[in-house]
This record gives sequence, C-alpha cells and structure tokens, in this order.
Amino acid sequence: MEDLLQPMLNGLLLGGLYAVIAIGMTTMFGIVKLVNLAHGDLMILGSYLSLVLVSWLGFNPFWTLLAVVPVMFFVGFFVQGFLLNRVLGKEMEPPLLVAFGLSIILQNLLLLIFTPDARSLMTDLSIKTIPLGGSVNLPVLYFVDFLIGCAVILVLHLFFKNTYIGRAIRAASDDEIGARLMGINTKNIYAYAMGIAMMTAAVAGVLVGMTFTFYPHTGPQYLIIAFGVMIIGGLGSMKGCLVGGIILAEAQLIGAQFAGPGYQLLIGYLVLLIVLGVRPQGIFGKV
Amino acid sequence: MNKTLKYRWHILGLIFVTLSTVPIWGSDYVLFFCLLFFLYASMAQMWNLLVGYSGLLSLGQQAFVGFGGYTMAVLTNYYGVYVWLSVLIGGLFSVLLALFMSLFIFRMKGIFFGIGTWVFAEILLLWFSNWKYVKYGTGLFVKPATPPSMSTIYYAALIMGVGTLITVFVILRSKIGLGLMAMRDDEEVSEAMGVEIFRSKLFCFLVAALITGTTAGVLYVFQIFIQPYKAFAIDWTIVLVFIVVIGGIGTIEGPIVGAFIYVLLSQWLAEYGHVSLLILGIIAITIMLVAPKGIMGTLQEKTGFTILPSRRT
Amino acid sequence: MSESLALKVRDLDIFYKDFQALWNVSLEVREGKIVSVIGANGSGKSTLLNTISGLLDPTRGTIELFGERIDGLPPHETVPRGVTLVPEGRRIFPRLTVYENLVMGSYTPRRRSKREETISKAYELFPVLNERHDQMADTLSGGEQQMLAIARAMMSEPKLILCDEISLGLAPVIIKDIYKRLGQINQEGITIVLVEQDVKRSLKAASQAYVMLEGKIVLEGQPSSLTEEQVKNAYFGI
Amino acid sequence: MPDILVVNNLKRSFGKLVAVDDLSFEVRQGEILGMMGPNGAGKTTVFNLLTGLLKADGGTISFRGNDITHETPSRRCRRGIGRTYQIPRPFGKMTIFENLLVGAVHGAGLSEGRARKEIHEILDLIAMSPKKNLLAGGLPLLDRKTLELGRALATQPSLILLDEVASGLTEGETEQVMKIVKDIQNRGITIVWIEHILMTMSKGVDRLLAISEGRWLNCGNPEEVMRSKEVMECYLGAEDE
Repeated sequence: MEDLLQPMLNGLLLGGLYAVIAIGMTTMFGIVKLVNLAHGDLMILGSYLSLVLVSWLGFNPFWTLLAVVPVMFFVGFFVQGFLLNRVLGKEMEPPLLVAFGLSIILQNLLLLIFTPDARSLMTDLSIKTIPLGGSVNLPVLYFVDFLIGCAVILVLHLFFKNTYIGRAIRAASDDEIGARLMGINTKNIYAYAMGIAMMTAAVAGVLVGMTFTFYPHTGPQYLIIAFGVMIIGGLGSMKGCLVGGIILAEAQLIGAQFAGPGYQLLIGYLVLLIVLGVRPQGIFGKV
Repeated sequence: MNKTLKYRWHILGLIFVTLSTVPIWGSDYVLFFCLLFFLYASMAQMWNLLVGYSGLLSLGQQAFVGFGGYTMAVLTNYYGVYVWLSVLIGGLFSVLLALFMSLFIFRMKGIFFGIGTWVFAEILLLWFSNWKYVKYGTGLFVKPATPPSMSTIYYAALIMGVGTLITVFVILRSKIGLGLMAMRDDEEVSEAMGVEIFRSKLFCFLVAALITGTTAGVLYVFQIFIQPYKAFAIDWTIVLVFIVVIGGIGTIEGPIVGAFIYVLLSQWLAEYGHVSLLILGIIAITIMLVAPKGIMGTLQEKTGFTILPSRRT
Repeated sequence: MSESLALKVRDLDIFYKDFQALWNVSLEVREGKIVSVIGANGSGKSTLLNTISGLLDPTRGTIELFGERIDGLPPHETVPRGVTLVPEGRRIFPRLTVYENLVMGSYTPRRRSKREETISKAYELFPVLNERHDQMADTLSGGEQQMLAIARAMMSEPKLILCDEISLGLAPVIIKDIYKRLGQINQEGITIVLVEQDVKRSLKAASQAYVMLEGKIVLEGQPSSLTEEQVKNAYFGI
Repeated sequence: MPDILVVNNLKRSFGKLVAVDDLSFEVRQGEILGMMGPNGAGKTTVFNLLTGLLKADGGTISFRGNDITHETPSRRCRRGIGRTYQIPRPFGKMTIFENLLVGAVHGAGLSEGRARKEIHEILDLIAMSPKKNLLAGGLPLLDRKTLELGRALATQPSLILLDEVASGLTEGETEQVMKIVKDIQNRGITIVWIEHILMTMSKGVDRLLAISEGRWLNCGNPEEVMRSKEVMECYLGAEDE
C-alpha cells in the first residue's frame, strides 16, 4: 500500500495535465462535433513556439505563455475559419481528413525545422520535490501542472458562463439555427471557439514541454491521451474532462507500478478500450 | 468514349501482360516501382472498401500490417515454415485479430470506431516492443531458409495487386456489394430495405484484414526487416488516406490512381526526406478543399468514365 | 394609406434543389399591424418566414423591410435591421439558463448596452420567466419555452416579429395567454406576422390574412371578409 | 377481414416531447388506411416505429401474427413491410435500376437473375423503363416520388407505408402517382397512407385514422372522421370559449 501512495499522488497530479491536454478537443467536439485529429500536433506546435522563445530570448518557459497563447489563438482561428469551416457539413469524413492532413503537415514541418531530436523546456522546478512524510514526495512540477490545469478549466468555465462570446458558442452548439436567428454569425463563432481551444492547447503544450521531452512526432500520442480523457470523462463535458484525466493517469501510473514502466501507456490504452467497449458514450456521458 | 469502353479489355490485357513481364525487361528501378505500386494499391483498395463503401472509418490498418508482417517473420524465422505459406498464415492471423477487435469496436460508430482501431494498433505496438519473443523494439530480420528471388517477390506483389482488384470487383458485383453501395448512399434506408448492415460491415472488415495482413507479409519479405515502431505506425493509415483521398474515395479506380501518384511522388521526393510527406499533406488538403471526390471521383462525375464498371444495367 | 409598409415581399420563388417551395409569393404588411398567414402543412408558410429572416436565399423576387432591400442577407444582418423570427419548434437553447437565453437575444452589438433594461421589460411582459431566471431552459414547460422564445426575440428590439407556429402543441389556456401578450407587444407599435395552424385564433388576432396552398398565395383579405367555407376549401384543397 | 398489422399502446418520446402517446390501431388485410393529423402529430414517427428505424419506448407491434416490436429494420422489411419517405431518399449515386435491385435482392431475397425479371415488370408499372440507367440523385421530384413507390414494391411487401407520396407535386403529377397507388392496391397489397392534402387521399382510402400530438383522435369512415368535432377542432382551432 505504501508503494502505491506515490504513484497515486503522481497520477492525481498528472490527471490535471491530461485534462488541460484534452479540454480543447473536448470543447470543439461539444460545439461543432468536430474531432480535431491535429489537436496533439497543434499542442506540440505550442511547445516548439515556447522553445524558440526560451532559446532565443532566454525567457523562463512560464513567461513564454504570454506570447504562445495569443499566437495559438490566431492559429486556431485561421485553421477553423479557412480550412475546417469550408468542409463542415453533413458528412463526418472531410473535416476529419483535413485535420489529419494538417497533422501530417505540422509534424513534418516541425521535423524540418527542429530535427527529430527530443527537446524539453527546462526549468529549475523540474527536479524539485517536497517531502510529505513517509516515502511520499510531492513533485513540484507535477503539482504546478495540476494547479495550472485546474486554473485553465476554471477560467474556461467562467468564460463560457459569463461572456457574450462564450455564451454564443454554447448557444450555437445547442441550436445552430436558433443561434443564427439571434444574429450570431455561427461560422465566425466556430473560428473563435477553435481559437480558444488552441489557447488551452498552448498552455498544455508549454506544460508538457516542461514536464516531458517532446519531438515532432509526439503529437499523436497526446491525441490518444486526449481521446482517452474525452471518452472516459464523457463527450464535451468540462468537469468530466478533469475526472477523465485523473482516471486515465491513475490507471497508467498504478498499472505501471505493477506491470513495469514499459507498460504504462499500454495499461492506459487497455482501460480506454474497456471503457469504449462497455460504455461507448463514456462514463459521464449521457447520450 | 465508347471506343475506350470497347477496347477496355484489350487495354487491360495489354497492361497486364506488360506488368507481368517487368522482371524480364524492366530495370531494378521499374521493378521496385511496380512492386511498391501493387502493394500500396492493394492496401489502399482495402481501406477504400472500409471507408468508401462500408462507412467503417478505420484508423488502425497498421494493426494488420504489423500483425501480418510479424506472423510471417516469426513463422519463417522460428519455425522454418515455407515463406509464402507463412505470408498466407499471416493474413489468416490478421483475420483472427480482426474478429477479436470486432468484439469491442463494432459497438462504436464513426470516429469512435476509428479511435478504437487506432488504440488497438497502439496496444499492439507497445506489446510487441515490450515482448522478448519478438526481440522487443529492435525488430526481426526475415530469414527464410531459401530466400525468394526478387522476381518471385515481384510476382507475389503482382498477385496481391491484381488479386485484390479482382476481389473488390467481385465483392462489389455481388449481393453484398449491392448492399454496400446502398449503405454508402443512405444507411438507414438501406437497412429498411432489407440490407444486413452489421453482417456486411463485418464481412468487409475481415476481408480487409485478410488482404492487408497478407500484403504486409509480401512487403516484409521484400523489405527483409520488421520493427514494431514502423510496422504498427499510424503512418500506414496516413499513407492509405492520402492515396484514397487523392485518387477518389468510393471508386475502384481511385486507389489505383492514388497509389501510382503516391509511389511516384515518394520516389521523386525521397531525397528530400520529410518534405515529401509535407508536400503530400498539402496536396491532400488542397484536394479535399477543391475536389473532395478526388481525381477519379471528379472525373467520373464529369464524364462517367470507369475502367471496371460495378454498375448493373 | 397613411401607415408605411413594414414589409413588402414581391414575386418570391424558392427552390429546394429542383423542388419549388414558393411560387410567386407577394405580400404586404403595414406598420403596426398583425398579419396572419395560414395554410396546411407543407404549404410554404415556414419557408416564407425563413426566407424573410435570411435563413434561406430566395431564387427570385425581392423583400423590402421599411423600404430597404433585405433579400439574400443572412440573419446576422437582418436582425440588426429590426426583423426577428420566433422559429417553429422554438429553438431555445436548452442548456443555457432562461437569463442566458435572453442575453443571447441581445447579441448584436448595438443592443448589448441596453441589455438589462430590455431584460426587465421582458420579465414584465412574462413574469413567469423572471421566476425561472436561473433555470436551464430545457426544464421549462412547453408554454414557458414558447414565452421564452418570444421574449428572446423581443431582446433584439425588433420592429417586425415573425412568429412561426407559436401555438403548436400548447393547451388552449396557454395559447390564449400568449396571444394576449402578443397583443401587448403589438400595442407598442411592433408589427407582427403570424404563421399558424390554429386558424381561428390567428384570424381573430389579425387585421389582414393570407391563405397559402401548395406554395402559392390563394386567398387574401380581411379576416372578417373571408368565409369559413373559403378558408376550409383553401385549407383542405377541396 | 383479418388484421395484417396490430399496434398496441405504442409509445415513443424524444427527450421531454412525447411524440407517440399510447397509440393503438389495426390495419385490415387489403385495405387502404389513411392517417391524418396536423404538423407534428407524430405520423412519420409512427412509420419509423413500424419499420424499426426508431425503437419504441413501450407497446407492441404485431405483423401477420408475429411480434416484431424488437426486430431490426431489415428483418421487418423481409417480413413484408415496405415504405416510402416523405422527402424521397433514393440511393443517389446508384441508377434507378440499381435502386430497385437493392429492394428485390435484399428485401425480397431474390437471386439477381430473378430480381432482374421482377424489376422490369415494376419499371413498366412506374413507367420508368426508358430511364432505368439514370442516376437516381439527379431525378426531378416526380420521378423520385415514383421511384420511392417502385423501390418499396421491389421488396415484395404485403404492407406498404406511404408517406406523403403526392406532396409537392402538381395536379397532373399527383394523378400519375395515384394511378400507381391504385395498381399497388390491385395487387392485393395493404396500404397505410399519410397525406396532408386530404383531398388527394380522402377519395382513395377505405378508413381514416386521425391522430394529434401522438394520440388517437378518431378512426373510421373517412367522411365522418373528417367532419368529426375532434378533427375540426384540431385543425381549425377550438370554437371560442
């Protein structure tokens, strides 16, 4: 039992990071029913943008958020406005395939510019831990991830609840025609929504960059994590996103404790597959 | 127009004769080119059968590529099974895998089906790269007792390419194919007209697993070396998506045209490394935006041109 | 003819692909009046309203709102010009609260600043909505949802309201209540076009009526001048 | 006459909306039963429940003595229930001939050879032989409406559900469609028929079933049902209190 405390704590904290990785994709799915297969790659794009600022200007990765987040908003806005909106329709495949194409472009563009080497955004937090008694330590960086993750979800929640744009996004996802009749330009709204989703992805990208190493092809791996969170937590639900993140991370870390670190991802996927098989709509999904 | 139709079988025959004599007249470059073309066309035909006709958005074809390839390699290396026999057994094992997968993923629809297949492939990737029996992630060299000659491999690829084409053609001309085309147009209505949706889809899924697994076996006999990070990589599905989207989803000719373009481009662009994938990505997106039906789809809409008619008159 | 025209529709044709839904439809609505459009299912009434509001593009014909051409403009351009549609099926936002639904009604920039004022006016008109203020809209009863839809439309401070089947599926007592509110709205000088299944109720409220059949206007006049037999004939196509 | 279809206490809701509410009726062998009701009365929902496109929340459907409430749409089709759609839904990328072939091969379970013969007969009936190789997606409305009828016939049904076969058609076109409906009846096929232009239908039906908001209003002789108080109120609104 003693041995399990540490992975359980880590899993809880990591869950917050997973939630912020997934929240943008979950949001977009909730609004446009769009599954953004490039979500992971766009997030990694955020990591690289931060890396550029860190290495050129010597900023602390935290400060790069100030630049990366707005830049990613515009990336999202244009991706939705100029690419995805144009193929949005009755059929599900075209937007999927466009996003898929975008994912390939991003991966190879990053590869071209940054080489396949593993990178990371080093901070002095990386190795710090706070002893909590017994053999359990609080990894400071994970803790920061968790706090920021929760903060992002809270801010997003407040944004959707209290602002005109946020409410309009929810209205459009509830009833598109109803929203248009209110004078809402829904296509524009979708672009805003994607911009906001990409702002969360930017935060996720910087946090992932500080916590783990990344390279141009890491995107899909996080896409699957985002999927896992989305499916376990229920589609399009924000609270579910946090719970889903924690469940997935706990499954991975506790599983790794028993089966060995090589199986960490594998066990996460197995849990995901079981959830998919038993409740395709997710644990918290209504449908 | 009528003229091309009239001489269709002559032209097809001529092409077939040309292709089947490549080892005699062709250079190594032509041989490799055609060989890759057959294999990619075969796998793309199968992805097209799934997505373009059955509405099964599989993102996990690499599961069958890797499973078929590894089965072949293990049987050949560890048990000394005759190499072409182990290729076939690899295909059959892929069917078993598909059957097992279907227990989980056939409850899912659309993109969730896609994610389900993908997750399966990722699990296989992780499993094989952690599995001592297949030498972890370092991979296996395929070492048959008597290595087949390059022209033998060429003919195996030719059989896969042509065989797949005939299989798809036969399926589409059969009762199931009629149902598939109806499903593609309107699933609900087709079900209310007596089409057995579940059975047709499962059938296609299993056929696709069989052929993809077998084709992968031939491919790895050619490539000699198999490794989990390559064999189970999502890149396979990416390539198949490109081929089918560029060529024209939901047409028999599309995957052929797409495979030809893909192999040609990837050969040309090979020296530029990753730029080639980048360019392919841009081409695919452009085609989705400009001509969502792909080359053959757009052509057929405008001219009604088909090489192999699946129409009934 | 002292009042000016609020709405003038001329020779409107609408096609859904090859299916013609409206044939040469013309109608005029004078400012401050209530005009009723009746007809059986599929006679084109909703299509007409959807086209005026900008959800559909007319194939031919013109629409003028207070003398200004609005045909072909999308809703986010027609709403600021003062026309709003209470759509069939209400189309309220089920997972937004009553208050938020109303806020969405004042989405267009110029209306936003006066939001609290208009909301309190809406609550005056429909006090029950004030009681439900913080409830999710999908927890409202059918009648309350319909009131919310009307109140939400009022939030854009329209000069012309188009109402599509607002009595559908509601109990007679509630319909009566809603019509009373519509009367109040009309007294404020807002022009109303009613599309209704409840023929008697809507004819009673209107000062001018159009009867549609098969995408065409087959009858028009003051409600009092239309005999029941005429209406029935047009309605059932007998 | 025995009942070919018996519906008991059928229920279906969408969220809070009760679309079909405890509805019971029966269809007699060989008759044409008309179904009327205002917008949103639940007529098409009833059809979707009968063909299995929607699952019932409660109640039973029995067809020729078999309980089919929980059967798949394709099974019900093969048992002999055919239908048309209000907005025609042809298989757009297939030809007229192929559209019919789907019905004959999958719905009626014929071999392709047998099916071809049957289809030529149907093509004659719906007067589409010369057009049989045209793509169904590009057809004008009348052709798509008649194709709906032909396709339903190709499944060799003993009961056909007609959903607004005449809506959107001109008078002359309506007559053409009506002739086909008559032919269908002459083949001994039972028909349940929704039509909003009551005039078109009232001439042709044996009995009329009126529903409103998913509930049973009245059923019986068409004239009487149409003139009944419930129906008048429901269509034209209540007399003032």
